[in-house]
Amino acid sequence: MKYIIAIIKPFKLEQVREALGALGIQGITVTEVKGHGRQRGHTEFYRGAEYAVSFVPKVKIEVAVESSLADRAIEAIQVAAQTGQIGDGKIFMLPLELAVRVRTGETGTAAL
Amino acid sequence: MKYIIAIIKPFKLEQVREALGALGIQGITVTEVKGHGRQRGHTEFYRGAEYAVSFVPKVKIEVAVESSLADRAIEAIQVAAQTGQIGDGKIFMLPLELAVRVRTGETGTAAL
Amino acid sequence: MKYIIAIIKPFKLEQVREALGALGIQGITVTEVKGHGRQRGHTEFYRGAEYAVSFVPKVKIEVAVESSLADRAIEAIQVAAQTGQIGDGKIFMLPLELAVRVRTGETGTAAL
Amino acid sequence: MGLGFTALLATALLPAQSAWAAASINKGDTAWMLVATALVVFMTVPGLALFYGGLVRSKNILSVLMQVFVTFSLLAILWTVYGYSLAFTNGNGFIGSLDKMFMNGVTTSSMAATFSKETYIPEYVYMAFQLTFAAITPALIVGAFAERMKFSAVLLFMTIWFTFSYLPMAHMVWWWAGPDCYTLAAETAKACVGDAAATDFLAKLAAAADDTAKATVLTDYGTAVSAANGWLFNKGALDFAGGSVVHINAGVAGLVCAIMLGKRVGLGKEAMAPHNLTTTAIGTGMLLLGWFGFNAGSNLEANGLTALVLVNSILGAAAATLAWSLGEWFTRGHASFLGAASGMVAGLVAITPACGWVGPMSAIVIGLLAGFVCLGAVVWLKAKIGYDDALDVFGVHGVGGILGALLTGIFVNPNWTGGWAGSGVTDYAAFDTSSKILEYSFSAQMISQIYGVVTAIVLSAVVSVIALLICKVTVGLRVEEQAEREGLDLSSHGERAYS
Amino acid sequence: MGLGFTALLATALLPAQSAWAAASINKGDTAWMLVATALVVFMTVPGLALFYGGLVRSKNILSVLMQVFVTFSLLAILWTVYGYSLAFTNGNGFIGSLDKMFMNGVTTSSMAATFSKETYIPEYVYMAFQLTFAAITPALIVGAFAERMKFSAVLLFMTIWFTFSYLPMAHMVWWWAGPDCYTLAAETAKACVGDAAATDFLAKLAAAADDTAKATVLTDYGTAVSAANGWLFNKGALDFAGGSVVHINAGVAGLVCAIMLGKRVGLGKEAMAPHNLTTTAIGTGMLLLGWFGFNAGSNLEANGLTALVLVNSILGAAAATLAWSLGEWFTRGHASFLGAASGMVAGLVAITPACGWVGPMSAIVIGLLAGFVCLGAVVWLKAKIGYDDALDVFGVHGVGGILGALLTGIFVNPNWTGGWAGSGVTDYAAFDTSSKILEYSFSAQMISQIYGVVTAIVLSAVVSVIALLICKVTVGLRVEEQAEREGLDLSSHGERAYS
Amino acid sequence: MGLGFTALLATALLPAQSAWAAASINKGDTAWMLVATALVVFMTVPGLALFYGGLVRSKNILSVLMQVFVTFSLLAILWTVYGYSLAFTNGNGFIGSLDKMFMNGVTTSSMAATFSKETYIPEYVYMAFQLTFAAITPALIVGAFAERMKFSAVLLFMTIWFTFSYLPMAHMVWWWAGPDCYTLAAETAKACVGDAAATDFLAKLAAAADDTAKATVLTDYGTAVSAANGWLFNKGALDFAGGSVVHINAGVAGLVCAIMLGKRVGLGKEAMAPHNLTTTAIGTGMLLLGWFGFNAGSNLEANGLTALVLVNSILGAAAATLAWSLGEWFTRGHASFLGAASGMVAGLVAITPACGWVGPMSAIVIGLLAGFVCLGAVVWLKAKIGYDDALDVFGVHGVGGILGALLTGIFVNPNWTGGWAGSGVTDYAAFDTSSKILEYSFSAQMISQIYGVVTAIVLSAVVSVIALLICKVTVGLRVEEQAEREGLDLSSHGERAYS
Ligand SMILES: Nc1ncnc2c1ncn2[C@@H]1O[C@H](COP(=O)(O)OP(=O)(O)O)[C@@H](O)[C@H]1O
Ligand SMILES: Nc1ncnc2c1ncn2[C@@H]1O[C@H](COP(=O)(O)OP(=O)(O)O)[C@@H](O)[C@H]1O
Ligand SMILES: Nc1ncnc2c1ncn2[C@@H]1O[C@H](COP(=O)(O)OP(=O)(O)O)[C@@H](O)[C@H]1O
Repeated sequence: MKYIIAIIKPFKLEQVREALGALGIQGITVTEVKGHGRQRGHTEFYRGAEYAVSFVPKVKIEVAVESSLADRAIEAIQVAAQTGQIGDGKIFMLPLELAVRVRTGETGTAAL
Repeated sequence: MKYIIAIIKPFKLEQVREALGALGIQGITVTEVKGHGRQRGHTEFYRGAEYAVSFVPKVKIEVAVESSLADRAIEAIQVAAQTGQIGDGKIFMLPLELAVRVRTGETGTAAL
Repeated sequence: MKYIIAIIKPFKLEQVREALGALGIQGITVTEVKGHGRQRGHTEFYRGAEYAVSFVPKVKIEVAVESSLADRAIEAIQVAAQTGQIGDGKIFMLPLELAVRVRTGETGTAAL
Repeated sequence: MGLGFTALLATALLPAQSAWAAASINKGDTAWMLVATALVVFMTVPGLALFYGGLVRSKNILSVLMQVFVTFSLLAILWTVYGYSLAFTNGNGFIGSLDKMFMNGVTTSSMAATFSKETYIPEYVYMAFQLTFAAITPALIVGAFAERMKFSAVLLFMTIWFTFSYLPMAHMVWWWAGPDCYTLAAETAKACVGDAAATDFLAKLAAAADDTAKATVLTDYGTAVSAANGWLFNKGALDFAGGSVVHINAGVAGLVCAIMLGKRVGLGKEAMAPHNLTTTAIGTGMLLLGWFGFNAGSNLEANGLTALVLVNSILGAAAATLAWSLGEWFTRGHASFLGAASGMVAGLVAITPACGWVGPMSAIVIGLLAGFVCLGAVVWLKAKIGYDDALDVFGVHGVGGILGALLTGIFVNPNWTGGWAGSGVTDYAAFDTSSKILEYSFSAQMISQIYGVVTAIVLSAVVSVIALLICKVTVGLRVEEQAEREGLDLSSHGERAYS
Repeated sequence: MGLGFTALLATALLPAQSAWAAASINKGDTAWMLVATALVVFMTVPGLALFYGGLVRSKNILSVLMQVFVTFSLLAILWTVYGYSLAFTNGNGFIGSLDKMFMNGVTTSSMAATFSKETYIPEYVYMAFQLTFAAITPALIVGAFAERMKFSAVLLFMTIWFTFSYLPMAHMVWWWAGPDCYTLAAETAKACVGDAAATDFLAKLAAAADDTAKATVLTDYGTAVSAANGWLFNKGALDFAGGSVVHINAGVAGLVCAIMLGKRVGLGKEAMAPHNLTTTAIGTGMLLLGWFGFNAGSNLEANGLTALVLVNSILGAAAATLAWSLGEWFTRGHASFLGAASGMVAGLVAITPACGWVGPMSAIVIGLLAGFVCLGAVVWLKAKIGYDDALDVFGVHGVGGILGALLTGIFVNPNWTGGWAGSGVTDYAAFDTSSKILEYSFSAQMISQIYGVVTAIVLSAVVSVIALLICKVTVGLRVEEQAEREGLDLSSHGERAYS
Repeated sequence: MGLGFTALLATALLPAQSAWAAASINKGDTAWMLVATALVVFMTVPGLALFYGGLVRSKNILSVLMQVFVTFSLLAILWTVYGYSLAFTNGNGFIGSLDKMFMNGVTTSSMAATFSKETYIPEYVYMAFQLTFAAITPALIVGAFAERMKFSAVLLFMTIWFTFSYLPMAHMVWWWAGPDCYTLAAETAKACVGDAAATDFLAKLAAAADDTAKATVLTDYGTAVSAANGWLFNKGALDFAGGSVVHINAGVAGLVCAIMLGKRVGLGKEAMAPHNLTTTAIGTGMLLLGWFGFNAGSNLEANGLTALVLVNSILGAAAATLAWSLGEWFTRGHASFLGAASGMVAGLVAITPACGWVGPMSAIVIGLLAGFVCLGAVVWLKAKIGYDDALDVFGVHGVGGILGALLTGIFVNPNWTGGWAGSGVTDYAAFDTSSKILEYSFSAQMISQIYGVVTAIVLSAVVSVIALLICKVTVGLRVEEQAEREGLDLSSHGERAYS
């Protein structure tokens, strides 16, 4: 199994979720994060103070999938999250050794 | 070493922490996340607008443990987090290659 | 490639980012988390109610780097995040199998 | 005329009555009462709602806001339809009549008496001012059953409790004939005791040979006038702005609700820290502002006494803020903001019955005591008895109200001097428009105060129990456990406060 | 004198005028109007800003706050420089003159008429009270184009719309000669119709043989006085506190803006739930408080009628809160807090034109209808037509305002009794300082009301379209899509609300 | 009588005094002053607390709220115990006496003079109004040392600074004998200069042969009356509502605190963006509302001048909002909401000393200048000097206060016309109840103003330094670095604002 982590633009979340759903992947976990990369941040002014905010709001998606689905999942995310503009984000794939469904105790791909 | 990621119901956090503590596992890191899965979300109305909220609030726990402890840790989490109802969450285990304690620079299981 | 996860004290974020930048590592993703470990929490009082808060605010940094950079990155983080006081945090390194840049579809180290 | 009928003791708010020649309205009084009324509305909507809302968990804030807003709205309508009439018309000592139902007979030119002879205000502003009291009192109870009660049960409970606990209390404590009735004169007496009796009394007065005889006539006349007054008013229970009618009444209802509903799911196990103390701070400030209208408006005029009431309200609040903070500092090592804010409210509660009767130095002492005592109630009493009064309605309003009622009996003492001097109690009985201060008796006054306190406790407790039982068998009291966990905002109201 | 000129029908706010002997100022009125003015400022800054601000997404709240604060500031200045003069001096039936530009001729001792004969208030407090109306009305429109309009376009639009839609409406509806002008007497007539005409009318009156002849003279005199009144005022359109001038006017402008700006990026696809309903609750409470100043201040005096206006405002708000909640409960299974708050505002909108003309029971009915109708407008009408009126300016203020204007025509009926009795319309024409109630005609009154409604709709729509076109060709209407996505706080104002 | 003693120049607030026959209280004035007082309380609690609270980081908001709430409470008590007496009784030119300590001699029927002859208000409302000034002024300083000062040090500093800087300033600027004392008549003179002197002056007046002789007597009498006035009052320094007593005073103390406490840990390295600008918006709106009470209440009556003060306050705020926004727009490309809100406060600060002396057009100019100048102070001055005045107490209150004080000297000019006309300065000296306007001299007036400004700066700076040194050696000034990092909410108060 694989553990896919994707960092995307926040307003793309719904589209990505649908794209994964179309592959039959229902379970995902989402976190609000801040990202730094090629996409530059911005400058904020508060009275006399000026702050260069180097971080941009992003959304992190985590999906555990069976290995065979991983490539299609990654592609689906990549297509759905793309705007072509800088800051579109990244997708990372990590090896996943075990998955357990808390409710039932099922393990492996049955747990996903 | 193993890197355990668990997605659980928010109100189960304290119980899970205690269960891990009972195994001698003190160090954990917690993130508020939103999850999508079998547990359906809900519909919200704001005047004329209706939103199907597909995400449910969850809590993500990350624990790095020595491999020998991993099974017991996972079991402890699974037992403590279980309500038997849909949406109880998942536990994932990933391989962990290195751990460092920032304060001392210690590495490996000593750092956990 | 390696996936580095570091839990640090919030006010050290800027220093860590600069230290990584000095190594040429631009891309990082940051999450606000709560940690539990050796560093004890605190007690809060709200009128008659007393709560032992066992969690301490931390910041989680995620950086994907090519394997050759990993050691230097970890060291840079460790040095920059250190205060010498309890609660300085941890650095974890996980194997990373694939990285994709959403904007271009590039993969591998080119995507970082 | 040392007439001993404490029945005349001015309590606080008072009623409408038909006008007579010398009666006049001063636009300065009207302006003040319009403002005071507006401020008490603001105290509830959004003041109280925010004060409470900040203290619950973020998943329940909208339910609290909703309960307060809708309770206010519901009671404003009920007050207009029948509440005002039942509270503020002649009936018996316990409840009024339905004569003014649907605002029957109330017009833009009808007048309500104040505490000064020949001084009136427009009846509509009196009705509106009283409306705000009738609306905030039940809303106070919301804090006790917060985070778990069914919305339909809330509305049903409010309706029953308002009708059977609030209206009788208001009538018993505040309904009286007004000061001009106690002037035995041709123009006024007829309206107050009827034509025949008036002619009779006037003849007797004319026939009275000496001062003692005259005093006897006046006493008899006063008794006749007082016959239709509220029972507690006649008992001489002092309650300037609503210590018993509002705070003890609501506080006891809160205690009963907390006990009968049971504890919130997870209490003691999960953290239930206030989700937003800034919101509570906003609410506290609004309560403070509104309370000035509440207390100083209760004088019904804009004069030097109104100014003293304002001063006392500020001082009571300030002293209790300091006391609660000090109390926490000593017992826990920290003075918390929530403590300071709670102290401010406790001080305002305790000064409410006293504010028009005591000097400013006494107000400071009342505030200090309120801060320490309510802190004790909330920390130790609650823990000891073990009820889940979520937002401490009983600990602050109940306990603070009782404390204030008793201290009023002490500090009203007119024999003290300087900033400590109490006002004493006015004796309005005269055959000209004069009035004077009655002699002060500590034991008599304390007994009167205890009458007020005990009546409020018993009535409110009994009505609350019955109302909750009715809710239980009809719509049910609590939401499902699952709904409570999810939060009432989503489960009862289909929305979330924060996105 | 059954003089049939409905022109005399008192509408709501009214003008400054030079004083004469019997004219007097009561400090109680002044005190009340100072407060009322302060409260209406508070209603806008920060009340309205917060009400709206809580409803947008967190990335746009500062832009909403900014638009309201700066609109208020801009219009306060414009009002002082030329607005007051154009609205409240003699000109023609549609607009006034520039005589009082830069506050020329206004001093601390100049006076403004009220609705009662011989009763005046300081002109500066009248000017300030009206300033607050002129400032809040354009600010209401902000809700319609929220989250997407360029800041420079907002300011340009406001300036044009205020000048060409608000000022004429205020003049047409509210400008009149004042009650004393309708007393045909030596002291007053000269100031009202000029020396020659006054002498002439007085001679004719003296020569009039019988009552019919006298009535004819008075009618002619009244017509002469009314010549300079606002056009809609003379039509007899009743609008006590600004249903047409403020709410329909702003509501229609909002609709036009919503349509011409187009939908927000992502509407229907992304969730656009309110980011902080607690903020909206704070705003709602402040709107309620401010509205008391708005409505009850519109009586310009502190008397029994002012008190009734206050009561009606509370009841209209309360009834609509309940109605909207009930409506949601029945149609969706949940009563939401946002619904309750929206109902409260809708009730206040609908009671605005009616509040000084109707009885309290009628106010309840108006509120109930407003709750149901505006809920319908916001849920069904908006969905059907498909415009993106982001915060429902049209659904609440436009629809509520029209409903209120029409219901005013019904409930003003003075022939009903008890709590239902309307005030009828005052006829000020007399040769002493008396005045009386005109006979009520349903159809005539409704036609008058429709005149008011239609004029507001047409004028506001036309001016809005032109103003937006001007903005479009000069500074541009909308921000870039990228800027809209990022949020206006950052892209237009360089800051974020929450860190 | 062109009596040249500028000592008579009415400054702003004024004192209690024993009443005489023609003295009367108008309930309209009382109503207004009750409201004004309530509004200034609201301005501090919670207004100022929220304005500041939103600007700090979320880990420190409760500490700011706490400091403001407790400072207010502490000073309300101290004011009642000894402050009022030291500020507003006869003593010398620099401080009063302890005669009214513990509210000794103050009753519900004692009266305080206004600026109009024979016009009084209840002394308690005057005392309460002044209490609010005494409580908000120290609270303003909280913004300067926010996020790092020890709570115990805050309380100690406040007590010392209030006693030795605020009370003398209030006495020096505002204490005077009241207008009736300047009428040389039998009823008043005895109370003002003592029996013997009064008899003497009256005899001399009777003996005076011609107008010149009479004028000499009146001048001498005036000098005798003024002997006990405040030193700056006698210097003729104009300060209508507290530019020097409140704003310069607090602003300078803030600067000293900022410098002596040193910078916050992490300043310049970590982002210290305001954690919640919505909270600041709420606070801004409350400050605006409260300021109406503050400025317009300072007239002590409800009349046409009060209305002008209200208008000027609105315009000063509005103009400065626009100016600060424009300034940012030009210099940075964005107009920020925080800028608009800061401008609003700066405009209110600058209009404070001027609001009762200048015309509305002048108020606009003062506001515009305040917006630009304070923006400059906050952006450039602060950066240049390099102190960490966390929330810009000096940049806004200090600089705005000085600017306002100087501009008052210019715009008070009574020789201008229309909306620009200043009021000039009233000369109360007469042997009837008349009074007139003194001739205007630019240089003389500016020198008076500079006296006021410099005195406030020097006194406040010296007292602040000493008070801080005392705190340093007793309880210590700053919290530990670790505690500062963790946030004062947790480390000093044991709680968190948001869960
Ligand atoms: N090496 C990395 N490790 C972890 N997160 C990264 C890395 N590089 C980029 N990111 C995340 O991806 C986001 C987008 O990356 P960025 O370089 O701005 O644009 P792009 O994806 O178009 O190259 C960043 O904001 C950051 O959250
Ligand atoms: N494949 C997955 N990858 C990542 N997170 C998942 C996955 N499946 C489920 N989750 C997380 O677990 C939560 C619970 O899953 P759900 O399917 O609703 O119920 P259950 O665990 O009872 O089957 C989800 O809300 C989501 O956060
Ligand atoms: N085994 C672990 N797994 C995951 N996170 C951990 C683990 N141990 C510690 N942490 C994280 O690191 C933080 C610091 O650890 P702590 O034990 O308090 O101090 P130190 O790093 O100085 O030993 C914790 O708050 C927690 O967030």
